[in-house]
Amino acid sequence: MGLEDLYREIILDHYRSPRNRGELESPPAVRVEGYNPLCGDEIVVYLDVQDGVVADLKIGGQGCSISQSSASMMAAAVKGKTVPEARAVIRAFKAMMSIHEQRLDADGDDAAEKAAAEMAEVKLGDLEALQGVVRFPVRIKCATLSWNTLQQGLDEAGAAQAG
Amino acid sequence: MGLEDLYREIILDHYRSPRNRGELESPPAVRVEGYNPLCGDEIVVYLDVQDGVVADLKIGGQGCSISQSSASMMAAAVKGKTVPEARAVIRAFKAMMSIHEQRLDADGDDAAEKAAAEMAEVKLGDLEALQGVVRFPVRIKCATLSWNTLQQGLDEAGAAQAG
Amino acid sequence: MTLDVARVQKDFPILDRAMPGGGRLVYLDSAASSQKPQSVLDAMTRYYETTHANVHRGVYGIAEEATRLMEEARDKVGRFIGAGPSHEVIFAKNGTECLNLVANAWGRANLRSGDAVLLTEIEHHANLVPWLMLREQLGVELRYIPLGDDGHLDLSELDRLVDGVKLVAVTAMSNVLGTLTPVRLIADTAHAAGAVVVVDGAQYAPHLPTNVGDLGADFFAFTGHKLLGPTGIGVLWGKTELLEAMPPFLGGGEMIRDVRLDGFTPNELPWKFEAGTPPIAETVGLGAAVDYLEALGMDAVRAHEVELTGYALRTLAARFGPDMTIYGPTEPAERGGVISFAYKDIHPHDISQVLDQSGVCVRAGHHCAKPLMRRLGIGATARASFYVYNDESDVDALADALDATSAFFS
Amino acid sequence: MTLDVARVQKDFPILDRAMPGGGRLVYLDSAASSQKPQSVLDAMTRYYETTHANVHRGVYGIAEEATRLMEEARDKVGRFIGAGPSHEVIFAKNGTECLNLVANAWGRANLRSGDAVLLTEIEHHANLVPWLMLREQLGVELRYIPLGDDGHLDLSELDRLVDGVKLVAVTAMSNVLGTLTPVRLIADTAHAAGAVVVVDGAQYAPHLPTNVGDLGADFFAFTGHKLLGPTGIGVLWGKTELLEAMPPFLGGGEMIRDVRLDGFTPNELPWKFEAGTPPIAETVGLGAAVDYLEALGMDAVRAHEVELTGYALRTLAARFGPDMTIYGPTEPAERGGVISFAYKDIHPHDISQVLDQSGVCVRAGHHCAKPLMRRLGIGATARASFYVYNDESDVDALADALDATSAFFS
Ligand SMILES: Cc1ncc(COP(=O)(O)O)c(C=O)c1O
Ligand SMILES: Cc1ncc(COP(=O)(O)O)c(C=O)c1O
Repeated sequence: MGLEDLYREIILDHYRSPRNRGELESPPAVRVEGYNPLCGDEIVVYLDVQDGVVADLKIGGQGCSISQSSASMMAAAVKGKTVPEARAVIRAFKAMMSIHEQRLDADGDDAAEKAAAEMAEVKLGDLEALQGVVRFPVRIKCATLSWNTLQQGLDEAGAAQAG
Repeated sequence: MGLEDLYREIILDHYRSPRNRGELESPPAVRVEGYNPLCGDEIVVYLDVQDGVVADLKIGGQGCSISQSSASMMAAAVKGKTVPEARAVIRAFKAMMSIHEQRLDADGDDAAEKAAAEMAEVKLGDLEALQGVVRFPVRIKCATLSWNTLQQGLDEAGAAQAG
Repeated sequence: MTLDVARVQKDFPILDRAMPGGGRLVYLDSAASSQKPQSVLDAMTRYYETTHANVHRGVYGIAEEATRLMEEARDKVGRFIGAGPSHEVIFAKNGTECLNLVANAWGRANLRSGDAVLLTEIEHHANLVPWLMLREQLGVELRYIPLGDDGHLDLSELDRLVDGVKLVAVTAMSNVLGTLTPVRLIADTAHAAGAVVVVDGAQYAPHLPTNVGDLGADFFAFTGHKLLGPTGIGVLWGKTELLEAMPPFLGGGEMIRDVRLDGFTPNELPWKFEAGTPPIAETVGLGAAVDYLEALGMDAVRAHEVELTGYALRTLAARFGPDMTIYGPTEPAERGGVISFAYKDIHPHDISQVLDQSGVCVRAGHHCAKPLMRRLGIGATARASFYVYNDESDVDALADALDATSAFFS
Repeated sequence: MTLDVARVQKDFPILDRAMPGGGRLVYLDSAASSQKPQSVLDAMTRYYETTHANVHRGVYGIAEEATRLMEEARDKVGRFIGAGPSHEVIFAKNGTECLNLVANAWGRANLRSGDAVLLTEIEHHANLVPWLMLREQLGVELRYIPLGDDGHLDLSELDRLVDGVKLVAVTAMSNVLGTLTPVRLIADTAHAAGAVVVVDGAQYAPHLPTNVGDLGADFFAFTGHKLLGPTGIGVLWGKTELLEAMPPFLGGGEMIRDVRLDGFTPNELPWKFEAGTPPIAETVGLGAAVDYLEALGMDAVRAHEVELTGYALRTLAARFGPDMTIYGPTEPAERGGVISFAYKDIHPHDISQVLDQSGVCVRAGHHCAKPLMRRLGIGATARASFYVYNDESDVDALADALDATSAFFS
């Protein structure tokens, strides 16, 4: 289980040169904060949803190479996608990460099947570089932090639109 | 450490035929309850102090051979004594019992000396049969239950007189 | 599957210890605390010798491994009691803390002055005092399901008692009488009345196959040291919705998501209720205890205890007849392996003292159930209780030692 | 007396474990939790293999022996911190529970809405969240002694801050900066203002000779697992008058004198605050840990750590110069053996991950002190911390591994 499995080149690249860093004015953009209570990493996702499309998205906060590169790749992956498409990417990514975490759920087998099905739905592309994180369980929460935050952002954007 | 050290003949005798069992009307008598939280033993001491003398004293409640015989011997030992004399007997008895308990206090040496001095003050007579209890630490609280209750009773009787 | 007790006994090192009198240890106090098999001791020692580090926060290898061991233990314990997701399993220091957690966190959030809580007359102090404290602090009303003269709870007034109560807390098995209570029936009645159901499983989980769902519990508490596990570990299971809606109990590290100088945000389940460094080695030990019991099979454990309890009830009746009063239900199938008794007019304390001379360990006292003692009109009982390592020879040793006791005091 | 570290290392079995990379374990995370010497593990195993029974209630031999072992541990622990009577020593599950006990039992009895409590900016969450919870529940006002830029508390406004406060709670040593706080000075000022003083000694008691009287504490809390002891045990010392005047905290067995269906009477000290079956084996283990430390001599322990910390500060400065920022006081004599640092722009999490490849264990994160992190303007630090089994070769291993980390990320 070498470090190279964790720190793939593309991850280090996104860490060194994060994409879509910055802020959006909020409102109109939705601003959501995420914390990793274990290590103190903080992510801020600024989300501009227009006509059901993720029109713009910026990332703030600070954290380790895994959380930062995951956020950067996430931004690249969902920007311009429709909300349902973005949600499908989130599901697929979290399914990839859950292959280890599901141990914590009682229904391990069901969960594994469900995860496989959700991953099949979407092409994760570059994001697959983060698959190695699964072998370092403590770091999974680093990788999923921005995704959980985005999910919350989409919920809030939906609620804002509905309300 | 045989059982004979604990259950001396005189103890079993007081257990089988307890002295001064009963109740006194309260008021005028002082009525005090004592519990041993560990085993559930309960002692009720009825105390009639007149002109600084323990004019009468009765014992109620239920408990094991050690607590009952100790109460019975106590009653015999202090009835008719002046309050200061009764307090001296209490001190001497508790000193005899504390030879084990003092371990719990930080200043073990001082306590041992103090205990020896207090025991020298008074002749305990029959009560010395209870000395064997010291080797059975869990039972010490059985032996001291009635004495602590009596002490509280003397305090209350004193307060009632003063007030 | 039946229990091979002779083989089981070999797994418990303490049973080999030399006794002052030269005899063997006849340990009949498992209702107070059980002994531990070698595998539990080994799991803890191995943990300390190879893996110890603080959990949940460390990135490095042994910290990750320690975290994994602890969370695996949580999974195991959850499966053992038929729990759903593992985040419903909360570790505390003992069963008592678990019940205090519910009384405090659920109670303070949901109970107001005048609200009623229903308990029973046979509860252990651990399931009484936390509610008595709420009575003092919040002014809640406490009601009690009474004990019938047959050693079972008297449910004749249950509908009236449950009417309007917000919470029902009941033991699944009495630590004094051995009585198995009709938890499911009480839970269904309580739920129909809109109440939340807390089950004290301290005596139940170690001895019977346990499924929190089948019992109808909303909360279920038990303690490791009575279940072949180490001291210093208790388990609270609770339903996700209830746990999520509760405020935290103790505050500190692990249980927070964020802390500012003017406030804090709690962590997610289960950590929200696990403040500070948890009893890590103890969870590992408890996991090994659960493994051990599952290898024996909880059905076999229960069957063995029913059989042994039957033997004990018969033997004691045959040998001591009217000289002995045994409290609790008379049918072994309706009770656990806990036998509280009175013998002649010898005080339980004295019985226990004299039995000790023969290496026979029984408990004497109120067994942390003073209201039950008052209900029975006694101050104390002597209590012999069984577990997987006890057999008929232990019952015989008890009976022989009781003869000696009687001889001593007559 | 100086520490023979090579001999000490032989007492810690985990230091012999095989590491994945083939190297040795370089454990630099004792501020999170210390490793355990063989004598502590043996004491607990021996306890379980020969003596286990529930304490305080049993008449029979092994129960009496278990009680004696536990109460002896209480005496030892009391002497170790210079306490007076042993009934002032209360066992809990960890340091966090101890601080919650004070906040709850003392706090609820003595604090009202608007009353002020003084803390510091450098507290561990264990000494923050319980007070933040009281703020929410009772409406108390929290004030904070700020951190100066020299890594010490800034006491320039102490007189103003302390004015009118009811309680001051302060750590004796920061788990992030290593800062030794002027506890006595703060305590004297607090007492002059009529406040009660709570000292969080979790990082202090394991590393410096401790005397609660000299510190001026009214309450002193620490935790076993950082002091060579097992998990699952914490210690609260408090003054008799204060403890007696407090209501109980958790309710259940052991902590009562009597229980009725309509109320209860608490037990005497220390049991009043020890509800349920205590962590028995853990107290025995903690007693053995105290024996081990006293055999080394706490003066020698402290001297060794000052020396090693000095070596570390010099080595890291010499090898990494401006690439490394070390937080906290610069003088080894003014701090404990805890070195929090930033290195280049590599995130602490990544540092810890890469160091792990060389068997070097350091912690990364906010160390349960988020307000302090915000004060320092950072999210996390990497932290190396020392104890009796560490020596200069561990510092060198850390420095070498940091070189490798830098190479990896550049
Ligand atoms: C029925 C019952 N409930 C609760 C408890 C409390 O368990 P603990 O002492 O481990 O907190 C006990 C055992 O003492 C018990 O028998
Ligand atoms: C300064 C300080 N206080 C309190 C604690 C809490 O100790 P525990 O986690 O054992 O409850 C710790 C350690 O985590 C600490 O470093």
